Amino acid sequence: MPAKQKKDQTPGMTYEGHFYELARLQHMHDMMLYIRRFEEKAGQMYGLKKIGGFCHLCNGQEAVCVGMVEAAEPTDYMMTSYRDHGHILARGSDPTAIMAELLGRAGGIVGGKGGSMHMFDVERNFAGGNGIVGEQVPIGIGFGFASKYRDDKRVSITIMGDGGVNQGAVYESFNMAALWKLPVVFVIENNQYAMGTSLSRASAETHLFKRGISFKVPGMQVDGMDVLEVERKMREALEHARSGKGPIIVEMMTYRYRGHSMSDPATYRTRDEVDEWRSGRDPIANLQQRMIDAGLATEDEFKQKDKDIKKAVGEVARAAEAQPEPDPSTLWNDIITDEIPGAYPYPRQVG
Amino acid sequence: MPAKQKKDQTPGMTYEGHFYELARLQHMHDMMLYIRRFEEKAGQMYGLKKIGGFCHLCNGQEAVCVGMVEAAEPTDYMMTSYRDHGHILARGSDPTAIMAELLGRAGGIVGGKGGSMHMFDVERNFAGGNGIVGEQVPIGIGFGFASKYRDDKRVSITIMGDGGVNQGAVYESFNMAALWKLPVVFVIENNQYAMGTSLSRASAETHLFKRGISFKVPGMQVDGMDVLEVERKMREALEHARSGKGPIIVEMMTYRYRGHSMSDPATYRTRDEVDEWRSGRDPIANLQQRMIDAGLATEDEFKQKDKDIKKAVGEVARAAEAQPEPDPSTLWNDIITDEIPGAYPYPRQVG
Amino acid sequence: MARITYREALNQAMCLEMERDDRVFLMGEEVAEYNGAYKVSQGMLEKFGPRRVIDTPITELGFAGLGVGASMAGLRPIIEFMTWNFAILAMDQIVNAAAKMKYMTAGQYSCPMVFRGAGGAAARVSSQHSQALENWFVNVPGLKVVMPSNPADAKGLLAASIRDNDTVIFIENEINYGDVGEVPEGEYIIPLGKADVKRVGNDVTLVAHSRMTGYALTAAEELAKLGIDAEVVDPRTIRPLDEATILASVRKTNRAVVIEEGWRFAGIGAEISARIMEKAFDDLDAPVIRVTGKDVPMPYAANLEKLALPSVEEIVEAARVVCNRA
Amino acid sequence: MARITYREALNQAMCLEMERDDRVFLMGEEVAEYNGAYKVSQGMLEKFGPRRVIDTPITELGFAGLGVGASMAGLRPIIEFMTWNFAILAMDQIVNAAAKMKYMTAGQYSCPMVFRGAGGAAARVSSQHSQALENWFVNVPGLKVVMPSNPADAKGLLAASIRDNDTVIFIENEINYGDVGEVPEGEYIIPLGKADVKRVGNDVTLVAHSRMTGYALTAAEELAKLGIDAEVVDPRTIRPLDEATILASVRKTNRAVVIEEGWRFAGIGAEISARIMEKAFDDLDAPVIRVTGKDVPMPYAANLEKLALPSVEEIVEAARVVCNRA
Ligand SMILES: Cc1ncc(C[n+]2csc(CCOP(=O)(O)OP(=O)(O)O)c2C)c(N)n1
Ligand SMILES: Cc1ncc(C[n+]2csc(CCOP(=O)(O)OP(=O)(O)O)c2C)c(N)n1
Ligand SMILES: [Mg+2]
Ligand SMILES: [Mg+2]
Repeated sequence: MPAKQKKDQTPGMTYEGHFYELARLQHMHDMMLYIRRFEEKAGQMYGLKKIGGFCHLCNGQEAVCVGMVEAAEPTDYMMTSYRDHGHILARGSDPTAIMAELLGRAGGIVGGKGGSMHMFDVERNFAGGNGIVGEQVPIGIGFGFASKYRDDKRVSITIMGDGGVNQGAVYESFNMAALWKLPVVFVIENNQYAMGTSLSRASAETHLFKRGISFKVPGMQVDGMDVLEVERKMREALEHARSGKGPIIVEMMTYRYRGHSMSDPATYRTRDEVDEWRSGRDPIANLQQRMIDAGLATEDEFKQKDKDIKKAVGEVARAAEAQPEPDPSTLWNDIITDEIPGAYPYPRQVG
Repeated sequence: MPAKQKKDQTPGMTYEGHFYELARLQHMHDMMLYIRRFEEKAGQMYGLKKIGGFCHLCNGQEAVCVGMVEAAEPTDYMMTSYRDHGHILARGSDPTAIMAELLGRAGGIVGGKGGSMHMFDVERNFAGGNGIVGEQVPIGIGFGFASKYRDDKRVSITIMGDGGVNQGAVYESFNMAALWKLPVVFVIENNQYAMGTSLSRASAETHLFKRGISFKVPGMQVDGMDVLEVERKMREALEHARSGKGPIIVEMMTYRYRGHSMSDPATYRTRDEVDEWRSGRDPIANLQQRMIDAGLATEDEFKQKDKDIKKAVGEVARAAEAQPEPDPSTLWNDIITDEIPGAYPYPRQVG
Repeated sequence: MARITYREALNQAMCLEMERDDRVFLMGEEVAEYNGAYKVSQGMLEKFGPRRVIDTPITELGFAGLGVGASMAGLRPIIEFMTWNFAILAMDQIVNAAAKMKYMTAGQYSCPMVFRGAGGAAARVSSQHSQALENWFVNVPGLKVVMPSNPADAKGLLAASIRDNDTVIFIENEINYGDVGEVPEGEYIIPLGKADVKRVGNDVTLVAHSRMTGYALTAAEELAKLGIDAEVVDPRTIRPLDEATILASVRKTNRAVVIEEGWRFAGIGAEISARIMEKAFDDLDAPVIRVTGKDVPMPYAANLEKLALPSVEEIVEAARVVCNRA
Repeated sequence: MARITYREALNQAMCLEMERDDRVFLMGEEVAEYNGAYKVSQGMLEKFGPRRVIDTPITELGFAGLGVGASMAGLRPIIEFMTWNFAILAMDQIVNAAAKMKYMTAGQYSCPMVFRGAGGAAARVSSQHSQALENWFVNVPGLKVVMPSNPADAKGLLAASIRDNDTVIFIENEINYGDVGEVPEGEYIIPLGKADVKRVGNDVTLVAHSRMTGYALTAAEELAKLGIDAEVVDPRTIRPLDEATILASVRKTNRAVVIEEGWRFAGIGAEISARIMEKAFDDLDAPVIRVTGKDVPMPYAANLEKLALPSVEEIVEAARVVCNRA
């Protein structure tokens, strides 16, 4: 349990032996709340058919996104699946560009080319946003390989789900990463379900942090609903990878409150189960309670903060919606870099 | 060490608590020796350019082939990689058809369509002979699935190499087999090399029987140079799988005396290393010594046997060589079963 | 006849075949408890139980291979890919194992099975979830490739595919799942390898499969207003191709437009276009024109996605060009 | 100029590029200690050390993906597939990741890398080891596909491919590895996307790539004896295709035969045949004919294998047919 404490006059609190400055706590809280409200807004816009295709929200999983980013260096690489809004927001990318992407607008973070599933931000070392389950895992070790090749101490944070962890490519990656001691932290967001399939219906070994044993990749299990635990354990994992000890697995125990995507009524779960996580273990409520207990904030302040954030998100949505659709000519951009004029199929031309 | 013994007057010997009748010992010995001589002959024919393409011999690994088959029921399914001559011979398929296949003749076991890498014998439940490393592993659990579906108690013996074991499909298969308790024995022929790559240069975890831990598939390690140990442990593994306990891994420690294929000079190994296995642990010499020690055979008898086998192999080779090439019309056979006359591309027609 | 959806028609075909043949089973991601990501297998778990309707982990290569092995052992798997995009991971089992097994074993083993699922461009799901992999499968001997364009065809062709003794690549269209049409009740089989003339006409032949058949029919109505009488031929089975029906149509109309949703370079359209010109060169009054998906990965934005796909207007325009009426 | 093998030419290109650019590395099965399964990387481990020449486990999907990630991070991977047959396992990383990355990220990331290895039919290795996967890759926007037919082209095109800022599918031919030819020494670059007229002629255009270029040249000699003067065009880069050079030749000869080793249905030959007829319909005196690999998996037996592959005789025969001299 967190205890109220001060150290060198800096306001903050100590948790499991680690001191968290107030400013950092506030940042983590605000970011989690921002993600929550942002995604709720996205959900609304989806309902209004302003967002199309698939749209996967991470409500309930915010502590994982925020705690991971908080522990990482900005130069560390990060990549995940299609459930990527929370991660890229946590990484500090422009929310308007993200919302614009969801809306398929010109100012979208990938120019309207990718939509919900394919968010990228090269400046923040966020490499997607990958729609094929498990595909980002070999790619992630590739970033780790580059880091080792250049000896620049960057770690590749390679994120997958409890469903994705069954893909064969994951084990090819575990093996190569362990064999070559690549600086990779494999994060498994275990939200207990892959679409409608519960963990135990898809995995013979349900303790996913053990999935590396057969490849000598160590693992740890983390309460993914507790942003401070995520931050702390992730820091340990990053240190392990950065120091040349090779890859490590971090299993984040978490839960998504909503269906798999917007079109999923999630009838495969009981209301009780959802409530247990939602009311008992909510990462935002938990951090708020701790901060209140530590005398670092009041309920009223959080209420005000929530209002501010909702307002900010509303403005982001309005600004994004005000953007035009991408210019039709961009259909033909960014397919290849070195175009060969006159060669067929012709760039920028039909038939 | 095997001890000379009799039981109920039946000649034979007891090894690790198991009694082996003389007739069975002779069969195992003769089959190993047959495979050795058959492959030597194949090697010669390859040198004479009568066999083309790739040709992978299993010299040194005969105990694995023979012990496995000896432990299995004839109805159990069995499939392996391209290094398949020993397995199919052990299974009892017609040597002339196998040699004819190597020579690309009409009477080849697959009509000259497959060659060395693709030996199949549906009557003996031998399902290849697969050229893509690891491909037979998901196929193997498919046979196990069919067995469970029909509840006919057949086990699928799914064989791979120490290189093949790194393929992602293997872990997808371990997981599904464990999840659904499919009757599969995964055999890993650990001959220490995948082409020129030694085990430790390709695998983070070099104890390959542990490769199932992350998927709750138990494993055991077996001296693959000892046909009696192979037989005994394989029997245990088959019993495990047959009784509904799910899959199990058997790692066979073995060694190939020759290069990976006929074109491989195998300079990546020291002569000492090869000699250590070849003279110290040869599976045929070992069984001979035991049988002699047990008073079940004499050196002269083995010499005579070797002469007989060489002669038999020579006759097989001659008979195979006497066969014609496949009829040109067979180029167009067996592509599909339900042909659609007139539809394009036309069956049996160019252009 | 009953008016049912394309999705229900597929469901009927599977249920009828599973009732008559215990060797048939359905396996894939979310096919059982979830009733299918696109609800094609609605109610099948309840009807046939977990022995025959099986949810898998997300391991396409693995369960495709499981299906190959099960078919070699005598079962009749229907392997569902949630969408064909994910089947890229399973190509090795489909192409190196299933397609070649009968040949490689000189007929000792074969793989009578159906790989099926949603193909083509879905709506607004971007480049990794919208592509036309049929262009790859049609290249491969040992496979049959079937792509129904309406509910009745969906039922009759899927039933035929399940009974067929070869490996069938059965590509449904996600956008078509909700389409309603008249579908014969009970057992209904459409033989594989037979094209269907969906509209009779005299001036130009439009060859189109899957979702594009509907586009071609709409284009034909537009063309009729311009006095151009288009014939619409739906190959239904792409491999092997009923070229006789296509060529007969072209010999009558002397002009052809080939339409496909996928990319043009070495696509199905290239084959059909080449084939028509090779075999009916002297009957043609103009070169064949292809209308295809643009040569770009599929973008997400609504306006770009629309531009990336073939349109009815483009078909009309192409038909006018080949008819010298542009 | 020096007379060296196709294999040595490839080796030179890689070595020269690795000397000038530290971002370039070579990764694949047996490329380092074994010096390459086909000895293309002979001596490279010794020259560049284990940091830059890396042996992998047998995990094609995994190390292809590793290459994709490394290229996104700014390196310049050369990923060797021992043969392209095994790349089927890696298709997802090539097609869903590498080919689409630049588009999907609106240019934020791209995958400048080369996937290379032996393609086409090798000798007597049966169906799983002898096939022409280029027919799949050429369909996909975002990829370039390069297939050299002789040692000089091998060197110049591979160097250009390594320098290229896009994902290049570089398909070598195993049978050609030992071919000897004149190759410029030192740095030598052949721009991608340019076809090469390998023989000038007036009566018929033979379009052929990779190993088939040699067949076409031999056929041209045979045809010369019959008084038919054939022009041989080698596209070298298949995607994108230098159609201008092909069309110019056809406009001169008015007749064409397209040759490819792979299967015909929706193959490269289908595209080139369709393209010629679409764009040069009125210049053609006869329909284009395709000579392709037979529509069968590759058999092992020597006589069957020979029948399965295109032959010089078939090319000669086809040229005579299009020239009305059969
Ligand atoms: C290769 C592949 N197979 C199937 C799908 C369809 N699909 C999308 S998400 C998903 C479930 C993934 O679950 P999990 O890995 O647990 O991630 P979560 O959605 O819970 O974050 C599936 C099956 C896909 N996108 N890619
Ligand atoms: C997917 C694939 N990749 C590469 C190859 C080329 N190859 C053939 S055998 C082999 C080595 C396999 O070693 P191992 O699994 O240990 O079996 P062994 O040859 O020792 O019996 C390789 C890399 C292949 N056939 N298939
Ligand atoms: Mg999940
Ligand atoms: Mg080995």
